[in-house]
Amino acid sequence: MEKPADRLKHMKQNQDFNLDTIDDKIAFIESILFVSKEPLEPEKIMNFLNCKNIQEFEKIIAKMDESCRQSGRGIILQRAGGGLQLVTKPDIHPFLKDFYTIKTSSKLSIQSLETLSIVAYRQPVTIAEISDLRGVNSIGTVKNLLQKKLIRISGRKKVPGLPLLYSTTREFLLYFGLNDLTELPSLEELTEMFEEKEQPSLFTIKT
Amino acid sequence: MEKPADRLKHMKQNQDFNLDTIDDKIAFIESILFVSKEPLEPEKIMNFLNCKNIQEFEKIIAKMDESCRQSGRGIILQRAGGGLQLVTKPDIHPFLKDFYTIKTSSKLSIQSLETLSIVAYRQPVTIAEISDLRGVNSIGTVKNLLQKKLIRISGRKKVPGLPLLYSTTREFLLYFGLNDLTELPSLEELTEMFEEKEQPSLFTIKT
Amino acid sequence: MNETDIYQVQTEFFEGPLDLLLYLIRKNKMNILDIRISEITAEYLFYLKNCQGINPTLEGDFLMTASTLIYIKSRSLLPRPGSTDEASAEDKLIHTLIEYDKIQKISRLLQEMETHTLLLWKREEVSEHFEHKEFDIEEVSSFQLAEIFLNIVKKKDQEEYLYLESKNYPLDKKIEEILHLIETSEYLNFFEYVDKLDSIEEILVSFFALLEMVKQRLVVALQKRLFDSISVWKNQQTD
Repeated sequence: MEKPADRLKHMKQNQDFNLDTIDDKIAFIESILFVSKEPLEPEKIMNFLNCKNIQEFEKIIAKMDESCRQSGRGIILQRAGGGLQLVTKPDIHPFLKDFYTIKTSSKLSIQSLETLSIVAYRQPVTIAEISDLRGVNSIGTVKNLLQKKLIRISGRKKVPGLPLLYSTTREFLLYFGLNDLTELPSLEELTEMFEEKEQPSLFTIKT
Repeated sequence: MEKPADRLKHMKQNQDFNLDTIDDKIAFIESILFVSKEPLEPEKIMNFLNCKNIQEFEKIIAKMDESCRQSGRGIILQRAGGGLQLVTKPDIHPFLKDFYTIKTSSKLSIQSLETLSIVAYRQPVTIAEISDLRGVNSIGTVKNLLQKKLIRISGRKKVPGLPLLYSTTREFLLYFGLNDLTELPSLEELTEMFEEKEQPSLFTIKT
Repeated sequence: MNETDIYQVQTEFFEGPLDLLLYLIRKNKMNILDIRISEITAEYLFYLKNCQGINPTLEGDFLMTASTLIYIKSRSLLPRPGSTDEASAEDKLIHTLIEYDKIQKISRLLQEMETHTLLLWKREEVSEHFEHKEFDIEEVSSFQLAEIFLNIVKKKDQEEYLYLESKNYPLDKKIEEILHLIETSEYLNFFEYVDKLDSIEEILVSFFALLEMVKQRLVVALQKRLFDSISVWKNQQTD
C-alpha cells in the first residue's frame, strides 16, 4: 500500500494501462464488476473493449475465472441472469457469517417454491392453473412472489375472463444463480436426479 | 464457471477452507472487504483471525497487496481512515468513467412512478387531477416523464382553462412489456390479491 | 443434529391435499402410475379427522379433495351401468398427482439452488443501510405500477372517508342556528360566519341552509358584487 505521495508518483509513472493486453482487459473487467451492483451483460463489456469475437471474449473470461479460483482469492466470477458478477467464494460463507454476525437470509417457504416451480416450468401461467396444479388456492403466494419480484405479470390469457399470466423475472434467475431458463434441468433430467437419492434429504431441516 | 448441477456437486466436496494457511487468510480478507462498503479496522480482522501479532498481520496484508498489484488485477488494497478497503486501480479510472457514462440507465424516483401510475390508470388526465390524487403539486414529475417519453400530451380537457391532458406512450408499453393498456392489471384483480380472501380451492374435478 | 431438528424432521406437515395424498401413496409403497385412489381414502380421511399436519387455513382445500375421494370410492363400490365418471375422476386426480410429484421435485431442486446462492455474497449485502430512492425503470413491472396506483387510490379514499365521517351537520339544525344568530344580532356577514367554520362540509351545509332560508323567504340575502361577502337579514315581510 502506498502513502499519498507515492500514489501521485505512481499515477504519473504508470501510463501504460491501455486495455491492449489480455491482463489489462481482465483488470478492467474485474474493476467494472467490482463497482457494479448488478450483473453486467457480456455484450456491454465486449462493445467497450472493441472485442468483436465471442470466442476471444470467452477466452478472457476463462482466464479470469481460473485466476479467481486459485487459493488466496476470495472473490469468484459468476454468470447470473445473462450477466457477469463477482461474488464471494462459497467456502468462505461460514466465516463471513461469523465475521458479520449476520443471520442467514430468510429462505422462501415451500409454498412459494412450489408456486415458483410451476411458473418456471409452465410459464406463462395463470393463477387458476397454479392453484389447480397445487390443489391449493395460490393467490397469496403469487402476490408474495410478485412483491419479491421473482415473478411478473406477462400478459393476459385469451380465454373468458382474460386472466393475467405470470412468468419468471431476471430477479428469479439471479436469486437462484441461473444464467438463463435453459439451465433449469428438464423434467426427465430431474426425475433421474431424484431417483438416485429418493429419501428425504437433510436440507429440508429448518434451523 | 460452473453449471448449476456441477455447482451443487462442488458444494458438497469442498470443505477444506479453514483459515489455517496464509492464502486462506488472504482470501477471507478479500471477501470481507469485498462485501463491506466501509473500511474495516485491522484490529477487527486480526481478532477474528486470532492473529495476536501485528507483524504477522502486516505480513499477510503485504502479500495480499503485492498480489493485487500484479497485472491482471483491477482491485487494490488501500488504507483509509485507519481501515482497510478495496478500491479499483487508479490506472483504470478513465476507462471506468467512460464505461459508466455509456451505460446511463434511466432511473425513476418513487414520485415519478406515482405520477406514471396515475397517468396509466386514469388517462387522459390533467396535471391538476394528478396533483389532487397525489396530494402534491406534480408539475415537476410530469415534466420528467415527458422528457423520458413515458407520457405524452394527448389533448385538452373541455373545462374552463382548457388544461392539457396526458396519456402514456408506446415507449411506456415497451418498458413494461405490455402489448396494450388492457394488459395492465385491473384494480379489482389487485384488490382481490391483497385481500387474500379464502375462496374454495380452484382444484375441482368436473364430472 | 439437535433435538429440535429431529422433532422437525419427524413432524409431517402437509402443504396441501396433494402433498398428503402423495405421502400416503409413498407410505403404502404404491406406484403412482397404477394406484387405486379409492384405497387410500380411509387413510386420507383419518388424517383429516385428526388434523395431523393439516394447515387450518387450507382446510377447505383438504375437504374439497376429500369429497372427490369419497365420490371416487362410492362409485367404485356401486355397480356401474356403463358409466365412466368414476374412471375419469380417478384419472384426473392421478394425473394431477403425477404433475404435483414433478412440482415437488422442482421445488426441492430450487431449494438446493437457493441454499447454494445464499452462500455467495454480493457486494451490496452488508451495506444495505443506504436506501434506494431510485428505481431502474427496466426493473419496475406492471404489477409494481398497479400496486403504487392502488395505494394512491386507497389513501385518497381514506382521506375522503375520514373527512365525511368527521361530523354531521343536518340542514334544519343549521337553519335554526343561523336564524338564531340573525335574531340576536339582526344582521349576519355570511363570509365572516363561514370563515370560523372548520370544515368544508359545514361551510357547504351553511350555504345550502342560506339558500333554503332565502327560498322559504325567512331571510333576505344581498351580495353587492361577485365574490363579495353576502349580507343576511331577517325577512320582516313574512309576518
